[in-house]
Amino acid sequence: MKIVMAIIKPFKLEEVRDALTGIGVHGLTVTEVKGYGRQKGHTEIYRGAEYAVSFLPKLKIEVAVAGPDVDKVVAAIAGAAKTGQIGDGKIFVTSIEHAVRIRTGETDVDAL
Amino acid sequence: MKIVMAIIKPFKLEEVRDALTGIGVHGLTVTEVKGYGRQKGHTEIYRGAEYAVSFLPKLKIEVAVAGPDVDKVVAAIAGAAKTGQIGDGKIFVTSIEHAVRIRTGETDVDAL
Amino acid sequence: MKIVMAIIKPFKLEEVRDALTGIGVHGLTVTEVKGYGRQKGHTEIYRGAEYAVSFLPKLKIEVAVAGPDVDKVVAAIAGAAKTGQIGDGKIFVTSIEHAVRIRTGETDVDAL
Amino acid sequence: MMRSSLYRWGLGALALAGLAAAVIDPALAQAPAAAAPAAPKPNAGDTAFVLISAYLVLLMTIPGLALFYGGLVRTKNMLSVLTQVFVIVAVVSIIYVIYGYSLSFTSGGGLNAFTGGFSKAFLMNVDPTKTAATFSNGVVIPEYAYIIFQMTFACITPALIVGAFAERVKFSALLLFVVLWVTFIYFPMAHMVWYWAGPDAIADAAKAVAAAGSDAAAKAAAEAKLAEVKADAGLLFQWGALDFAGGTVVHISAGIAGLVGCLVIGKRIGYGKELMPPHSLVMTLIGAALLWVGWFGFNAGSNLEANGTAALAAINTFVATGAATLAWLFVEWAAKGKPSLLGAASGAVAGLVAVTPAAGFAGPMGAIILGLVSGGVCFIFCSTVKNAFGYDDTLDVFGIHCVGGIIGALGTGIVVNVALGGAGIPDYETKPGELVAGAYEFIPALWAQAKAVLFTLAFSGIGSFILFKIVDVVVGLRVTADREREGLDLAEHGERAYNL
Amino acid sequence: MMRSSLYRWGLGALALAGLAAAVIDPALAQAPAAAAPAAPKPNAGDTAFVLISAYLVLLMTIPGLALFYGGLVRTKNMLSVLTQVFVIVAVVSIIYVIYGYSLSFTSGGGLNAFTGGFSKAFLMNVDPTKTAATFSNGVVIPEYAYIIFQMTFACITPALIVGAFAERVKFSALLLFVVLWVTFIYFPMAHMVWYWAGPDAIADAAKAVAAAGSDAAAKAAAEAKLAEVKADAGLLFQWGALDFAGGTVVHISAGIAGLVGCLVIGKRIGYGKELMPPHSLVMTLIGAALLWVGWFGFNAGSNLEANGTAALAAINTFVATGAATLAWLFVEWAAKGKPSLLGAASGAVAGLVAVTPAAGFAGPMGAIILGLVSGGVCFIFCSTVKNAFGYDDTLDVFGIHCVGGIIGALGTGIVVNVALGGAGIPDYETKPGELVAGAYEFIPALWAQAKAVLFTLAFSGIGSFILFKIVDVVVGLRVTADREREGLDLAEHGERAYNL
Amino acid sequence: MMRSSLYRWGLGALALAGLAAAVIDPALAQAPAAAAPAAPKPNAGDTAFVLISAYLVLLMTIPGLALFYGGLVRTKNMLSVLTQVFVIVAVVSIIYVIYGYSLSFTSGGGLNAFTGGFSKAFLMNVDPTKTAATFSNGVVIPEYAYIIFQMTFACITPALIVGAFAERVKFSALLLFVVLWVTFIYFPMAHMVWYWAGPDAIADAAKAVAAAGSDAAAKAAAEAKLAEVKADAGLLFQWGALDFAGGTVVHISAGIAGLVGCLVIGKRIGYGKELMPPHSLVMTLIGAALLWVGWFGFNAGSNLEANGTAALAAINTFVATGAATLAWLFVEWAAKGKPSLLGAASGAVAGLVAVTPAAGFAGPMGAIILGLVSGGVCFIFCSTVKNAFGYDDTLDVFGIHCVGGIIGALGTGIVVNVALGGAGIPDYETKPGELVAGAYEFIPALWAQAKAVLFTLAFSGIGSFILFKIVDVVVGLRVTADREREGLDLAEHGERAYNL
Ligand SMILES: Nc1ncnc2c1ncn2[C@@H]1O[C@H](COP(=O)(O)OP(=O)(O)O)[C@@H](O)[C@H]1O
Ligand SMILES: Nc1ncnc2c1ncn2[C@@H]1O[C@H](COP(=O)(O)OP(=O)(O)O)[C@@H](O)[C@H]1O
Ligand SMILES: Nc1ncnc2c1ncn2[C@@H]1O[C@H](COP(=O)(O)OP(=O)(O)O)[C@@H](O)[C@H]1O
Repeated sequence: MKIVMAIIKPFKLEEVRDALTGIGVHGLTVTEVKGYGRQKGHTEIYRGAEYAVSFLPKLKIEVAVAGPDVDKVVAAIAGAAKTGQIGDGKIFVTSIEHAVRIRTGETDVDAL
Repeated sequence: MKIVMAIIKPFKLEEVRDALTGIGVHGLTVTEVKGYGRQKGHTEIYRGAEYAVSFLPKLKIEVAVAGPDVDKVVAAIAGAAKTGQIGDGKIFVTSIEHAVRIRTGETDVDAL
Repeated sequence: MKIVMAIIKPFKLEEVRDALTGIGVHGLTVTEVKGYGRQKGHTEIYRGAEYAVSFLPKLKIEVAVAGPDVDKVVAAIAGAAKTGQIGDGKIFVTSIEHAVRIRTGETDVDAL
Repeated sequence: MMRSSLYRWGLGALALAGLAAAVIDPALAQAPAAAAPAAPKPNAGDTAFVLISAYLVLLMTIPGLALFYGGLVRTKNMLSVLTQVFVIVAVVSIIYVIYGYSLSFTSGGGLNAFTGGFSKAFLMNVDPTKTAATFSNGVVIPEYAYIIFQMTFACITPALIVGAFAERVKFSALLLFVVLWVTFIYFPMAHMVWYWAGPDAIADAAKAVAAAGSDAAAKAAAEAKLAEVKADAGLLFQWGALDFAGGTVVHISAGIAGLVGCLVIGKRIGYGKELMPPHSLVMTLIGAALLWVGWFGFNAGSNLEANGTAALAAINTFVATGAATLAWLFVEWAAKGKPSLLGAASGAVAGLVAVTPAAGFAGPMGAIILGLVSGGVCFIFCSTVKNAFGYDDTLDVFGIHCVGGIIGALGTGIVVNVALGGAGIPDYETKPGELVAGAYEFIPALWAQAKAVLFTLAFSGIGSFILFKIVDVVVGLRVTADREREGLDLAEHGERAYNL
Repeated sequence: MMRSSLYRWGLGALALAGLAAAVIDPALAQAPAAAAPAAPKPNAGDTAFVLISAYLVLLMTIPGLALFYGGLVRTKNMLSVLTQVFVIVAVVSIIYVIYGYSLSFTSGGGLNAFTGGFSKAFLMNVDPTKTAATFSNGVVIPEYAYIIFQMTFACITPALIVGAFAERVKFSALLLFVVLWVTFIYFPMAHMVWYWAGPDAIADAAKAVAAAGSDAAAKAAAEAKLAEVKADAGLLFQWGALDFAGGTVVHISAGIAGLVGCLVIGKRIGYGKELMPPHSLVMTLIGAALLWVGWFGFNAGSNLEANGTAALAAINTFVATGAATLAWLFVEWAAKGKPSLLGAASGAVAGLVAVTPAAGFAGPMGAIILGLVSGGVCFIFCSTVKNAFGYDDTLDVFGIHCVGGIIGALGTGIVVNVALGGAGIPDYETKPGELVAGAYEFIPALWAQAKAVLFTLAFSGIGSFILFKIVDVVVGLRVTADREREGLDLAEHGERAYNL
Repeated sequence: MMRSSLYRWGLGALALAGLAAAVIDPALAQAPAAAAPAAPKPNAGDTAFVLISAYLVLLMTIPGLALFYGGLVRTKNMLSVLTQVFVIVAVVSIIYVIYGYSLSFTSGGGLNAFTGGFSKAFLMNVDPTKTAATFSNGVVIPEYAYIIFQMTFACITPALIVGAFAERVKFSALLLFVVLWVTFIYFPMAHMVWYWAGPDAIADAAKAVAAAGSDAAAKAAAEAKLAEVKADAGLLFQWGALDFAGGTVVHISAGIAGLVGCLVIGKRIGYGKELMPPHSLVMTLIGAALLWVGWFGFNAGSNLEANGTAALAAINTFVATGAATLAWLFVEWAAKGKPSLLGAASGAVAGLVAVTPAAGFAGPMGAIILGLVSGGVCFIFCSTVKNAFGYDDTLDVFGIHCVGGIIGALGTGIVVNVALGGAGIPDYETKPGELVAGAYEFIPALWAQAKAVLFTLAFSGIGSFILFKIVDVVVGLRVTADREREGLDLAEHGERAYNL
């Protein structure tokens, strides 16, 4: 099993969710995060005090999937989250060793 | 060493924390997240515009533990977070290769 | 490739970012989290109802780096985030198997 | 005129099908009691003052009270509290013009000690030229101005109650309860405390007594007439109970209803176990500040005239609040180690409550004492006493409004004393046409206040209990546990307060 | 005097270089029309009432309207809405004293049916001793009080429009549009509806007719004079259209301008696809409550005197709002399954809009009917009708202000009827010096209202269309797609609303 | 009477044990200076106006100023700012009735040029029938109304100061400082600028001079008496300095105290290094709007009568604010590239400050000029000048209140000129009983203003420095670094602002 973690632009959430549903993935967890990268931020000015804000709002999506599905999932996210402009984000894949569904106690692939 | 990451219902936090303290785990990190899964969301209506909201508030708990403790920890969380109703959440276990306590520079199991 | 995940004190963010930039790391993702650990919390009182609040605001930083850079990165974060007082936080390192830059489709080390 | 009022009545009936049609007996209709025939004209200054005071009472309700309460609940219940307060204002305003004003401020015939009648239902017989009495001889205001001012009191009082069982009450149940409560508790209370014949009627009767001179028969007749005029008043008014702006009618009656309500409905899930900190003390502060500002309308406006006594009532309102703020703050600082914003704000409201019945009767130093006492005592009630008894009065409606109201009602009997800097108990008979301070005796004055307090506790306490039980049977008072967990905003109203 | 007003004029010109210099023809300058020579003195009560009413109208605009609107947009556009409303107030206040008041409330000579002139530009010829007429014979207020009251109306009206194209309009374009719109739409509308010679001028002329007695020539002359005095009024006033506080001038004219604006500027990116829930219904509730409170200034203040009619207008404002709140709430509850806070708040505003033209003309039961109708109908417009047509009127300026305004304007023609409890159409001629209710005939009364509605829809609709097109050509109405995505707060103002 | 006031005094003493007992010399007690014996009666309109103006000043303080300031600090310090402002109001209100009013507005005997005495301590000798003078001959208001109005000024002024050292001051230190500051700086300043014998006293003395006719001795006596009456005034009043509503007393004195305070207490940790953006510009906007609305109470209310001059003051307040809003907005737009909400709101406050001393003296065009100048100059101070000097005046108390106050105070000396559309310098002597505009000479007028500005800067600047040092020694001005990092809300008050 793997966890696919993606950093995306906030307004792409619905499209990514739909893409995942389209390939049969029906669970995911989303976190509001701030990203720092190549995409340039903006300047805010408050009564003469200027702040260069370089952290931009992003969403982090985490999807646990069975090993074999991982490429399909990565491709689905990458496709749906892409605008082609700087700051589109990243996808990272990690292994998970164990999974449990709290409600039923089912484990591993059954738990997803 | 492992990281146990659990997605739980928000009002279960205190119980999970107590269960962990009960088995000697005294550190954890909590993130507010939104979950999408089998649990159905709700509808919001604002002046005739209806929104089907499928992302529900959840908490993500991350606990780093020494390898041997992992089953105990998973069991403790699963026990405390369970209501038996849909949406109780998941637990995922990942390996970590290295840990550091910033204050002292202690590493690995000493750092937890 | 690795993900370095660090829990730090919120007001240390700018210093950590500068330290990372100093060693050539130009991307990271930040999440607001609440930490529970040795650092004691505080008491809040609202009209006679006393609440012992043990979760403290922290920031979680995630940086994906190429395998060889990992020690440099851990050292940089540990150095910049340190105050020497309890609650400074932890650093955890995990492996990632795969990385993608959504905008270009570049993968793995090129994607970072 | 007859035709027009028939049309009018028809229009109202049309709008509110069926309601009240049976209860209104046109035979009861009578010339407006409040206005004398060839009477004095309203002064634009007094009219402006009363109207703007009414606006201020609305301001203290929405957004004032709504925010004060709303900031203290958890995020997931914020909108439910706001909606409750807002819709209560809407509902009660309509009821008030249909029959509330009439029940409160007309003669109730045989039941006059307890309630008014229906002679001004649908505001029949009121028009822009009609006037209402004030507390000075020869000074009147437009009756519409009096109505809107009193209407705002009827709107805020039931809204105070919702704080006691916030975060778990069903919206439909609350609406039903409020309709019943204003009808059977509030309007009668207002009548019992505030309905009277007015200064000019008393002065006229008293002058007739004086004019009767040595003619025994004439004198007896005149004296009988005077007695009759004085008896044309609500029960508590006849007892001589003083309540300048609503200590009994508003605060004690709402406060005890709240206590009864939270006992009947039960504690919130997780009460005492889960953290339930206020979700936004900023909103609570805004609310407290608007309560303070708006309360000038409430207290000084209750003078019905813009004169030196209104200004006294305003100053008293200011300094009692200041004193209670400091009392709560410093007692808390001493007892708990830190002076809190919520403490300061709660103290302010406690002071406002306590000075309400005394506003135009006390002197500024008396008002300060009332504030100091209520700030300290209410703090003890909301922390120690409430915890000891373990009831879940979510927003301390009892600990602040009922306790503060009792302190104020009893204290009024003391600080009204001219010897203590008070304004004295008004006497309209001794020098007819002039308002002078009557003789003051400590025991009778205090006893009149105590009787009024006890009566209000019993009347509103028992009455509210019955009404809560009825509502519980009819629609159920409480939401299900699931809906309570989810939060009333989503469960009851389908909305979320914040999408930041 | 001449020298001083020259200096004054010079000072103004200096401050606002160049503007208007050409258009002001000093020859037009004339004695203030509003004040009679050896005329009545203002009463402090009326003066206080009108001044405080003006403050209340400002309160309903900032923070009231700003928050009501701001809470409904997404977080990223919050400050843009607040800034738009705040700066509109600033801009229009300056324009108003420069030429807005003069264009609205002086004689426009040959164009008098449509607009005023420049005789009071820079408030020339106004000083603290000058007075303005009210609606009662022999009652006046300081002209400065009248000016500030009317100024607040001019400030809020264009601010209403911004709701229609919130979240996408360019700030510079909006400012330019507002300057043009008040100049070419609002000031003429205000003149056409509210400019007249005043009660004393009519009474004097009517008395002269009566005094002329049997002398045919004198009578003819006096009658000609009376006709002339009556003709010294705006077009819609001459038609006999009733608009107590601005149903046509304010709400219909702003509402139709909003509809035109959102059609010209186009839908928001993602409209109908992305979730766009209100970011803070708490702010919307605060705004709605302050609108309710401030609207008393608007409606009762429009009576210009603190008397029984002002109190009637205040009560009407209260109960129409209560009724509309309940209507929207219950219709929504029935139709959608849940009663919402936003529904209650929207209903309240719909009721306030509908009662605006009727405030001093209806009786309380008539006001309740207006409220019930507007609460229900506006709900249908904002949900069903809007979705059916698919235009993106962000904050329902059309569905609430235009639709509610039309209901109110037409309804005024009905509920003004004395037989239905209304106050009647004022008649200053029949008994000169006394205000009596004139004869009422259904068809003419309704037709006068309908004509006024149609005229306003056409005038403001077409006029606004032209102005939007001009602004679009000059600076471009809409921000780029990127800036719209980023949010106007950062893109246009360089700030974020919250850093929690 | 004697007995009653003794009781009263006793009651006060009891409440506030020990305080002031020594300083009050009953021998000083005298008949209330402000009220003439068989004097004019207050008008309900004026009374209503002054009372409601007082409420408005409270509204502008809480929640107005509290939110304006609170929105600008970081989340972790939000409640500390709100608590400071709220509790300052409470503290000062109590001090004011104990000795503040007396020190400000009674004769100070030998020290009369600088301070009042204790003859009205505990509001002794004040009751609802007592009156206070206004600025018109023969017009009075209830003394209680005057007291509550002035009390609100005393409450807001020290609250302005807290902005300068927000986010680091210790709460206990602040309270102590405020008590000292109002006692030793504010009450004397109010006395020096606003204490005088009143129009009727001057008119009577002037009439006596006229009546003395050719009798040299009588004339000399009468003239001596007139001189004495005119000398019964505070120092700055005697200099002829004009300050309609508090440019020197309120804004310059608070502004310079703020600057001194932030220098004494030092910069915030991380100032200039860490990001410290405002945590909620929404709260700041609400605050700014309520300041604008409430300031009408401040400025127009200072006229003490509801007449044409009050209306003028209101209009001036409106347009100066509008002009300053635009000036800051456009200058910022030009200089920084974007027009910001915070800029608009800051400009509004700068305009309100600048028009304060001029409100009833300027004409509308003069007020616009004042607004334009202050909006522009204050922007430069808050951005460029402050950054250049590097002091950490957290919320720009100096840059807005002191700088704006100086612009207003000096500008008043110019725009008061009748030739420039101003209302002129009041002259009560030339035509006794009538208020006429006196002769205007540029240099003396401006010099009187400049002297007042310099005196205020020195008096409040040096005095505040001494008081800050005393407080620092006694309790320590600043929290520890750890507590500052944690935030004052948790560290000092044990609460968090938001739990969303
Ligand atoms: N090395 C990294 N580790 C973790 N997150 C990263 C890293 N680099 C970038 N990110 C995340 O990806 C987001 C997008 O990166 P950025 O460099 O701005 O553009 P792009 O995705 O087009 O390369 C950043 O805002 C940040 O949240
Ligand atoms: N495949 C997944 N990957 C990541 N998170 C998931 C996944 N499936 C579910 N979740 C998380 O678990 C939560 C509960 O899942 P859900 O399917 O609603 O109920 P249950 O836990 O009873 O199976 C979701 O809200 C989501 O946060
Ligand atoms: N076992 C753990 N797993 C995950 N996070 C932890 C763990 N222990 C501590 N943390 C995080 O590290 C933070 C600091 O830990 P704490 O014990 O307070 O101090 P220190 O870092 O000095 O050891 C905590 O607030 C929590 O967020």
